[in-house]
Amino acid sequence: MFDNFPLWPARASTAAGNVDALYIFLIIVSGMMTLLVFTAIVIFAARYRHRRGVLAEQIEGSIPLEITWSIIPLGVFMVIFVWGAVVYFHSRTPPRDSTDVYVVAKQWMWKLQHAEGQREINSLHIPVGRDVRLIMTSQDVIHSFYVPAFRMKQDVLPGRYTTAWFHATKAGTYHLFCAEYCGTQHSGMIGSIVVMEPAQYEAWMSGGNTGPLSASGERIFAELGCATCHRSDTQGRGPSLQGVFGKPVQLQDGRIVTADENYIRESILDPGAKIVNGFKPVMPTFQGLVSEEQVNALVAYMKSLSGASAAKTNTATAQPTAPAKGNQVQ
Amino acid sequence: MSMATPIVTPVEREDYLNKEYGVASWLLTTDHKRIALLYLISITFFFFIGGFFALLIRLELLTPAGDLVQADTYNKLFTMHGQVMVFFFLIPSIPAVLGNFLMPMMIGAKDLAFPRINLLSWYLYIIAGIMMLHCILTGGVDTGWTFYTPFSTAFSNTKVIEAGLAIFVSGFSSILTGLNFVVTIHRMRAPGMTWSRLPLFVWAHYATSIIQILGTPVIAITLVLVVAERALHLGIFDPKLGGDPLLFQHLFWFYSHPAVYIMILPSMGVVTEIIACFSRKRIFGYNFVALSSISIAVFGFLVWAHHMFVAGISVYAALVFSLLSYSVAVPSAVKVFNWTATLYKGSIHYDAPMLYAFGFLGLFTMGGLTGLFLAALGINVHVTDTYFVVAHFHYIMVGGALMGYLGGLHFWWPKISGRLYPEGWARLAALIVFVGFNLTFFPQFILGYVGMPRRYYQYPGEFQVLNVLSTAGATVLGIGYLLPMIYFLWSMRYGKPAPDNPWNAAGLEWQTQSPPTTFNFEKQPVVTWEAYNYDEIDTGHKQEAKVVA
Amino acid sequence: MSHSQAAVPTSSHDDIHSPALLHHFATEEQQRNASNFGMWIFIATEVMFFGGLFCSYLIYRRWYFGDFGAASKSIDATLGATNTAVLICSSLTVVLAIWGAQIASRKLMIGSLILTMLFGLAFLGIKGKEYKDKFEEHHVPGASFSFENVSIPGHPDQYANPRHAQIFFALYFIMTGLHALHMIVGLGIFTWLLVMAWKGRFTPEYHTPLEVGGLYWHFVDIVWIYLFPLLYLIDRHP
Amino acid sequence: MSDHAKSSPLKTYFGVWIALLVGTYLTYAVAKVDLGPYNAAVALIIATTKALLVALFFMHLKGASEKLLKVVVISTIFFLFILMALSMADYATRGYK
Repeated sequence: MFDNFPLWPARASTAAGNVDALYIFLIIVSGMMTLLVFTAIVIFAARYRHRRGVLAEQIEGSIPLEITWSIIPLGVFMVIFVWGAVVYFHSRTPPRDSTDVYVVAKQWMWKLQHAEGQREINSLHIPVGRDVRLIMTSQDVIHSFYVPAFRMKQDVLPGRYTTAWFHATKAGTYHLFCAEYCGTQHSGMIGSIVVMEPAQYEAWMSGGNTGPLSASGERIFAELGCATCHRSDTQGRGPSLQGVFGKPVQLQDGRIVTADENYIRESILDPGAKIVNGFKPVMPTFQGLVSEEQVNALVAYMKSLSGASAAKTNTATAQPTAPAKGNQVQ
Repeated sequence: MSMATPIVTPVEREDYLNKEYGVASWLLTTDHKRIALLYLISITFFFFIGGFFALLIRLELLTPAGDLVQADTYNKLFTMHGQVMVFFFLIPSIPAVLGNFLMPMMIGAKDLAFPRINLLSWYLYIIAGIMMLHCILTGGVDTGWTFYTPFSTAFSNTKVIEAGLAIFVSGFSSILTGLNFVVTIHRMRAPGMTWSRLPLFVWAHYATSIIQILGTPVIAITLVLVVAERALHLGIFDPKLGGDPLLFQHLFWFYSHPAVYIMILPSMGVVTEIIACFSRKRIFGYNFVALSSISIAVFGFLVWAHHMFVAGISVYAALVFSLLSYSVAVPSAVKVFNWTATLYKGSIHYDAPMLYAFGFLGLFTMGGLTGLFLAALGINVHVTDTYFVVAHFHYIMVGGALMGYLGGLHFWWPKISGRLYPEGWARLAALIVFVGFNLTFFPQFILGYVGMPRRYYQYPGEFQVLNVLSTAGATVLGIGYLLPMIYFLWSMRYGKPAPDNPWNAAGLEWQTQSPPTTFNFEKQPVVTWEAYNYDEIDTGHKQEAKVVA
Repeated sequence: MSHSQAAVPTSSHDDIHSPALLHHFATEEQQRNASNFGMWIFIATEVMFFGGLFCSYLIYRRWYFGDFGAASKSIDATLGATNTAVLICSSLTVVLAIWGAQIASRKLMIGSLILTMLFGLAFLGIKGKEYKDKFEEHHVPGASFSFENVSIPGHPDQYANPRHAQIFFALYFIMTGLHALHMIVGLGIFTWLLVMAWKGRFTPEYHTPLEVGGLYWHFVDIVWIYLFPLLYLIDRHP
Repeated sequence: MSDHAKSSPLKTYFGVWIALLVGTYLTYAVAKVDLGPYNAAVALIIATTKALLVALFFMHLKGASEKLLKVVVISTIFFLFILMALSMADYATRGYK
């Protein structure tokens, strides 16, 4: 491959192969359609060019033909749709027990924090062969987390979490781009994804860690006095948060919602929006009092209360390509 | 008039151009043909402004580093390139110039139903244009033509409100044109001009008008909300205040996706006329071509969120919109097949308009097929917001719409100006545009799949070769666009006088003099023939049309 | 859209056309039809214009139902209901004016036109009172907006989120404001119609401007018919 | 243009007017009764009835000689419906809110 004339992006995730396969299929299909139409045009244009004395033959049209060339493309399109939908559905459904990385985008930098505690700016170190899930939010405008080598892109919105995941397959350094126009230094909001072999990753992880994110979350939880109401028994003024994450919650108005990252985030910043059944709307809002990073830490803490990180550690160690790592490193 | 006027000079026929002279006779005219010329001049002006921005963008991208202009300037350049080209050139281009000029003649009417509203449309356009120019000259705007919130409402420190209001006003120009066309097509057809005898150009404009009438008001209210949000911080699109930025995107694309069909449908209409004329044939499958225009307009409203697959909409919504997106692809494909089939057993001439039509077929086919890539969810995630998208929509909006516009301008130039353009130069220009276009935009497909995001002021070095190719193509393309302007102007003075029907074309517009008189026809035409009766024109009698099975 | 016949009739009595017939129309019938149809198309545009707002309203109302209820309750529904009645009366006088033209009753036509405009002015007056109240209560979105400690209907112990209430008021002011703007434009049109009627331009044969202006007025009325329950009557029950 | 040959429409006009006023009062009164989720439905049904009355009788949609105007009205409502329904296809299925 030419260094400054690439024709194909690096393929470094499990999703990349799926996307490329569909892409190649589409190139073949549309190449055939183009060939068909262009050949017909060229042949007709040459064969039926104007000759003196030869008149055009008037043809009204043909309903069978019209139906044929409506139905066949439609059939092809449906194949493309289904294939595309399968690829998309796969890329939008994060596997259970992935490693979490929290991403905060701002004009014009990426701030990333591993659940294990490592902080990074404009670069992300991850090991080969592990499912990594990104939990992303923005401090200002809409950004988009784009890694061409992973064929992965997800807009990062202010005021809520969006998530994405990937499973890197090849060690190397890949581009991270902001793909949603975000102002002056949009094109400078780039970084690198460093995919490392598990052993190197271990080494990298052990350097300069400040403890897991959930631990900082626990500290913030205590500092803000959350525990006075959200007690671990059921006697508090607020619901107990033990084991809540990932579970359905019955709300006062009868709805049942899943306690996911967005739910916890909303409950911190806009507590009145969803009142848990049987509790009073007495919690004050923490909007403006906590930073996006602190909210992330609280979410991570909430998850740890549900044993999410423990489960993660187990599967992480269970995976053949990703030997022992995780919490014991910290 | 002096008695001494020599009688030997041929008596000049009165037409819409020489009937009256003077600025007032133009600026206060209600003649649809003069208004069309006013539009022609004003949109050409904006085309070259937008083109100038494009040139600067391409020059900046010649090198990976940001070295020609400042980052902020670059952001303003692509924003204003988009806004000027979309709202001040492409959307009014064919409807307001060719449609305005030809549609009343094609249906045998003296004018549009509301001539004064037609003039009002032009004035609204001019007011909007002046607002846009003022916005550009006093600092410009840097939000991207898409105005995405909350960047546009809370973060950009450029003239968002001015640009928004300019586009708001231009929207009403577009709405009134559409309204005028629909009423005209329904109410002003000549006796005998039934729906099945309408030229497909008119059908295409009818479909376009539906979008203008029903889509444009939604962008208008959306821009009102953006302006209000920016001025007063209401919170409607601001997540900090409880709003949803995706609501803006929904409302924006509800119009802005169908808006692509405002650009391409009239172009399809033009190409249909040209292919029929230069193949000397009735269009293959007239009913299906007419119906496909309407279905594109209707289905075009069902697909907008395919611009938002990675924006944060639900997976289910993405599936629905992806599925619906293919509903537009079918009628588009049907059109291409019918045009191709029309060539079959034709008697094909290769005059410049036909070359543009061939160019259109090629570029639109490629633009349409790459649309399939973007509608496929799995691929969309990778290529959206990259140069792949940029290449795709330029193939449709520039390759498609602009090829059609230029082809139509050549085809009807004898009717509009009463002069013939130089054929040799015109063929050369068509070739240059086609080659330049592909050189500019084909590399961008590769660039996009490799991963270069759009709206990047500086980029990693590995993308340079493809960008250089693209810039080189843009230079060629620029020459291709300058040429017609030069020889059209030249022909107005030096071109040979055009006969009334230089192409022996069917259609009522060719049965009046060139240029036409103010009320188009000497007396009310009565239509007794089918559309595209090239058999009668070429042989003097009706040929029994075959139905192939 | 299945007309087999073309739109322009073949009649050629150009010599006897009335002064109101514009040159490019063949007959008065064609001109009248074109104007009427044009107004209907314009109404279609207007529907989509307000449609964008109704869509935004729908989404936020679903998200912030309680806050919307609390905000809605702070508006005087009686004023809103009165205004609805006023507009309905004005719609009646519009059709009466057209009827007056049709039976050549100058008195009925002009009287009804004046009444219509009076109703229109009354509507704007009441609207003004409503806006004034909102202004004094600091319910106008912006820097001085305040909606503290207002209970959500049905949940006396829970306060509405002021930011969400602000979205309601933003929509309220934009929707009713644009509606009021349409009323003002309507009053302008009716002033012109009144002048024309006064000059005796309308006859039983020709009163197209009255019909077209009337269509516009009725449409503005219909918009209000929806705005009233949607903005004033969210969760009103005790 | 032969309206004056028809019988006087005044009866219809006043009938519709009364119906509209009654409808307005009904909307206002029903809003004060707790019908749970049906409050909004009832309010919208009454509003739509009133809008139909105005369109059919005051705007003469009922007497319109051709179908064209009805086609315009129905297609406009259809596209308005598309705008709302397809937006809701996203909003109603989002995990978020």
